[in-house]
Amino acid sequence: MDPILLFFLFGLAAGLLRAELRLPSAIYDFVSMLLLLSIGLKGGVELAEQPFLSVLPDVLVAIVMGIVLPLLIYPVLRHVGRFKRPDAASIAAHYGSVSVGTFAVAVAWLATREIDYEAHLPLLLVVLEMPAILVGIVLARGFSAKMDWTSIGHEVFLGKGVVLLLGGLLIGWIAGPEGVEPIGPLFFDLFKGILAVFLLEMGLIAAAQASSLKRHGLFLLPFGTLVPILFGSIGTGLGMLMGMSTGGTMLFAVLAASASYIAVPAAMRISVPQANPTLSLTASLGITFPFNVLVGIPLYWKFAEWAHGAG
Amino acid sequence: MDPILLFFLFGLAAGLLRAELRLPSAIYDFVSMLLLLSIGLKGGVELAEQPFLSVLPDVLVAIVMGIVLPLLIYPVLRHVGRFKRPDAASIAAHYGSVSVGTFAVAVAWLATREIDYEAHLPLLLVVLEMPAILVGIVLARGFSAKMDWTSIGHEVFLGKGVVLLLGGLLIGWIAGPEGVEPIGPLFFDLFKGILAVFLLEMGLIAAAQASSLKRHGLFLLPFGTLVPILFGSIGTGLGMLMGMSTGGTMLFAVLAASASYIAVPAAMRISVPQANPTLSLTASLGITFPFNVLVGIPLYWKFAEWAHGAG
Amino acid sequence: MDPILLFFLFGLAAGLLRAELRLPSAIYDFVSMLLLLSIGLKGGVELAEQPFLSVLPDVLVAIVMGIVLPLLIYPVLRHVGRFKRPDAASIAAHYGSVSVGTFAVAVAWLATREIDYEAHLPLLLVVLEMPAILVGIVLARGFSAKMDWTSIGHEVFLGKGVVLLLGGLLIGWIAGPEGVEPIGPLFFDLFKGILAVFLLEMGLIAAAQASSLKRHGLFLLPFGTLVPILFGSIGTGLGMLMGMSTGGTMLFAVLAASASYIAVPAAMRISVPQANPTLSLTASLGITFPFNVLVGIPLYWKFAEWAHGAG
Amino acid sequence: MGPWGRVTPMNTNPGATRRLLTIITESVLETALTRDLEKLGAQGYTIVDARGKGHRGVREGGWEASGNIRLDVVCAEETARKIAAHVQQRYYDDYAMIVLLGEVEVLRPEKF
Amino acid sequence: MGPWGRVTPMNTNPGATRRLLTIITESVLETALTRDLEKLGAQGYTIVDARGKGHRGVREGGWEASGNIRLDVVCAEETARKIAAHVQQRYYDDYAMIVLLGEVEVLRPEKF
Amino acid sequence: MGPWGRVTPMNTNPGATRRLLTIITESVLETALTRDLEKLGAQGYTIVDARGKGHRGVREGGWEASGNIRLDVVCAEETARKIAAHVQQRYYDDYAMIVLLGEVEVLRPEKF
Ligand SMILES: Nc1ncnc2c1ncn2[C@@H]1O[C@H](COP(=O)(O)O)[C@@H](O)[C@H]1O
Ligand SMILES: Nc1ncnc2c1ncn2[C@@H]1O[C@H](COP(=O)(O)O)[C@@H](O)[C@H]1O
Ligand SMILES: Nc1ncnc2c1ncn2[C@@H]1O[C@H](COP(=O)(O)O)[C@@H](O)[C@H]1O
Ligand code: NA
Ligand code: NA
Ligand code: NA
Repeated sequence: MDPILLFFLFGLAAGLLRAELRLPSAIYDFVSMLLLLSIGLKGGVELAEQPFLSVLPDVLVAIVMGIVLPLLIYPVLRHVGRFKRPDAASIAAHYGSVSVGTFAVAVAWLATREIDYEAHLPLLLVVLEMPAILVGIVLARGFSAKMDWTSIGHEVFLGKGVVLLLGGLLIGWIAGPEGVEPIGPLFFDLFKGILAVFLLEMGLIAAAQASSLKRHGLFLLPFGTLVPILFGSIGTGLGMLMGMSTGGTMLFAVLAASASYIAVPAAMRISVPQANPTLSLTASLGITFPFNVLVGIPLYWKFAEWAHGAG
Repeated sequence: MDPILLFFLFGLAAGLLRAELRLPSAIYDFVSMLLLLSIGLKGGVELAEQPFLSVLPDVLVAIVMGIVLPLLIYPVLRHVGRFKRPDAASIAAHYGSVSVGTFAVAVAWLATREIDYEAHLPLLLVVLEMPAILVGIVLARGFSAKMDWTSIGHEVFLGKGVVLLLGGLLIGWIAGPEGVEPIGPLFFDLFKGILAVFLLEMGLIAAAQASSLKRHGLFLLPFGTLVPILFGSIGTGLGMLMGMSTGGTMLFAVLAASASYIAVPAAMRISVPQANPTLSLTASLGITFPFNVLVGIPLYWKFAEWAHGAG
Repeated sequence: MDPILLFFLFGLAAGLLRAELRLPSAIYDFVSMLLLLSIGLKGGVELAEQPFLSVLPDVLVAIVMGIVLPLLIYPVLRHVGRFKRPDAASIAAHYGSVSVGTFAVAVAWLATREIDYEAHLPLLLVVLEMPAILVGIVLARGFSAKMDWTSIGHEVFLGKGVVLLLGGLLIGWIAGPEGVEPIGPLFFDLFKGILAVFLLEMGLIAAAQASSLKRHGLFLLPFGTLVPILFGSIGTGLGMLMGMSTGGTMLFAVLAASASYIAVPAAMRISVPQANPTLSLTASLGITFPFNVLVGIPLYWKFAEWAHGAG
Repeated sequence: MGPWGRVTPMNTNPGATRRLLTIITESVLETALTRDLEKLGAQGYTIVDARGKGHRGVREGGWEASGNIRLDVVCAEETARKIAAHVQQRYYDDYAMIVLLGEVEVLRPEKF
Repeated sequence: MGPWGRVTPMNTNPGATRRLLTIITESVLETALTRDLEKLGAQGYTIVDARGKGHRGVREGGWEASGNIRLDVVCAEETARKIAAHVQQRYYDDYAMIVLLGEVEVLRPEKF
Repeated sequence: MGPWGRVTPMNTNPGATRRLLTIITESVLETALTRDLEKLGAQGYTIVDARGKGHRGVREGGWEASGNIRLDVVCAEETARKIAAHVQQRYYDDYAMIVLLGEVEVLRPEKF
């Protein structure tokens, strides 16, 4: 088993056993910042080597997917889950957006197996952070003139996650492969180690959702595992449609299947404050994140292989 | 002189000169967490390559040593040092347990000289963290039905030090040598650099004990230097008994000779609150830690060489 | 363009756009501590290889320069800038001292181009931190028996910057090239990556000066760009005088041209509290630092080339 | 000599008191709240990072979503009342938040 | 409009006051204390990391053993008294600790 | 039983109150201020890192020069007055600083 997953399980176990283990929040910030920059930089460097316009169609596909996915599950959340409107909207937004941590684990999974993927996937990661947030806001509040679009725009485009990914992308893109070499030891060589520390903390955080899982798990547990499988299939299909390689298809499925826990919670808290953040975090962090890193990633790889007729 | 020791001396000097130098506590936490994980991982990887049961006898020897050592010095502390019962018990527990920082310096010392040692020493390090704590509690409070064993167990087995070492060991053990390779740049390549930063902070902390050293030094100074030498000899003898290599014997002597300043202080503070923490920290951090890293480690190496008839 | 400069521009842009990006202060502390130690260590290692006394004349030149530079601009600040006495004195002290961040960027610039420089430049960096502080204090308060020289001395010699640089120098000097090898992965291999993170934060900090720039920019903008050019020429001349190589001359020009934002602000705040720190920080951080890293460094290289008749 | 205090009033403004409004709430509100404070006439504020527990559960402070802040504002009765009314109406139902109101004497009351 | 205050009492619960109990002590007690608080009926608490100096010497806050916390509890007189009695009896002799008791007006007093 | 409180006074020292002096100022003053406090007779102090805004602008707390501290001292009226007078005279004009004075009841009043 990949040691970075072991770090996640270790954090989970330590958290459930209530061990005296806590990462200082400054370190959590630093570690997640390094991950976001690393993914951005790596993507930017790769992007530098291909014509910019060629990726536009895929960006459009991603945007459309980011709008459609939350709309697909919103009715389920309302009518099957019987959630109040803001809660359903917020959870839908979380699942329509993406999880950088899951993406990072998938990238590491592919790297271990030396499997290539399309250079613009990190760009699609950034792009996918955003549309679902807007959809979530509209689902919760309807279109209304009273909305404070400036501050919503601020939340959507200037959140930590988007800014660091985008900054990394731009820097990597401008500097190119040789340019980033001197900063490689920090951003590339340490990537998996940093990811391990991050996953240790994610395990601790996921464990902290245990009590709310008990309360809300009856619906959220099946929801949080079936939706990723469904979205993973949709992502696989769209990956094929865009003509991606097996590795790229799998990563796009991961994007579809993963649920946000950085950008969307912050944006929803500000723009849809009536939504109970415990519900969406329990689902995305307590269920879907563990499911994806432990079960989903190999599964979506199988999906991609089947789709490419290699399975 | 090894640069990591220079970092310790630098911290010590800066602290004594009251320079404006302070490591943020979040960084101290991060750095010590990385050290604990590194030591655990390295140990786990090595353990993976040998039959598990073969180390059991040595684990038993370590447990017995962890029980006997504090019992040896408790009477001295009571009758020569004239300490109150809880203080004597607490200091005895500190010296019966181990110092991860000292162990790390010794490991680095051996690595510089390319000297091998038995794979299970990090496991013995974890094991040795614990028995002395229990002995200390019983020495301070006697056996009593009123003791809150749940919370004592929590302190002993779920403290930060034990959990991180154990987690690292398990991850290394499961992942094996190739498994941990991708996280090696963070946990192995940076080990000595991280240790240097840690020792800088340890120097600053040791310097902060200077004033209490003045007050309590008359007894603690000889105590804090002679006990490590005595315990180092005992550790050397036991190392021979277990049939360890010269490197392994020296590391076991270091375990015996070192005094805890992470796990035991926290556990004693909770379980033997009447003990004055200044006394034990002055001894273990202000005297024994500097003594061991500067004088003890080469000395215990000499011990091990003599014992192996090579000196 | 060098990616570390892109990190600076990225931070600047994120700050000006008011993105939700903030480096925890513990991380800023850690990162700047690593930079200071790295520069010190590297310098110390190089120094170890040359006779100590041979650098004394250059140290004297640096001290004289550190005294003369602030005296040169003080009248300008008083009579052209119409600043109050403490403000003029404080700004003069900032510009007479040096910026470690700028020095680090220049060192990285030279390293990218594989250009050598004299081993004792980091020593001159430490030396130059100090005299301007004393000059600033005397300019602000005159010589007076009432001055608390102990605490001034503490500020000057025991500030974080000086202590870490000096500590690094000493450790590098004692340990020598092989000695520091094991800690190289942290202090040398990660240097540029750490510098990138540092510059990202510097960009954010520089952006935070924007509003005061609007208020005080009319004088500070020309001042903060012309003074570095003037001082850079003086540094170039002195570099030639000391018989330095082109790389060394350029670095000495950088020392002359750069303005402090770590040691001097702290010292001035304590010793010349009447000075408004906003003015000096706006100048040194908001104007001169960006100017130097983006425009100045290549310019001073041109200066050095001209001076060596190679331009 | 004695600058102020209940017993010996301050030499310039004898025993000037102000309200000390303390808001403990989710970190995510920091930007919005400080903007509001300025609009409502607070002359300043002080923030420290915190963690805690209340009716909305434990807030550990380990990562973005779970941190609290403690925000203190020293201001006139009038302003305190306005701020309290505003946060109660705008945030109280949807966010983990408590609001406390104390009384303090201040040095240089013209600042508040 | 005016929600509360000494002069204009709060519309629902006019000028409801509660005790503000502040405990400054060693970080190592955090888990034990918060467990105690719950048992003794506190509805919540807020913690910030601190450093300081007192009769048990300087506590720098640089590493595990030397950090302080500042723990604030808003509660009824009765509860405050119970908590204070408990910590005094259980911890006061063995730990660096001070306990302060103030008075605050609260918004939504039913929460405390 | 009931150790203290306004209603039920503490068993040993009934309702002993002390002044709670709060200084919010630039981090750079920490060393100087704590030295001063000792000279002026404070038995202890507590410090937390803070950020904020006031007449001298925003102090973000992101790096050395821009951090605030919040310093609390529990002491007798007399001492509080001396400290307040000292900081007002020595620091108030040149540094970002506010000084507040409250009143608290204390457990074990002999400590302060
Ligand atoms: N009774 C209380 N005493 C002190 N702090 C409290 C109390 N209740 C709540 N808090 C703080 O206020 C935050 C929000 O409270 P709540 O909205 O009740 O969840 C909590 O996370 C605590 O930090
Ligand atoms: N007079 C005081 N004013 C403010 N804080 C204090 C005071 N005395 C003690 N403290 C705080 O309480 C902690 C424990 O106090 P002590 O038990 O007296 O050592 C100290 O480390 C300080 O943080
Ligand atoms: N009205 C206020 N309420 C709360 N804190 C304040 C207030 N005014 C100033 N402060 C704090 O005191 C610091 C210094 O204030 P000033 O000297 O007014 O800039 C600020 O950075 C704030 O942290
Ligand atoms: Na998704
Ligand atoms: Na030992
Ligand atoms: Na200069």
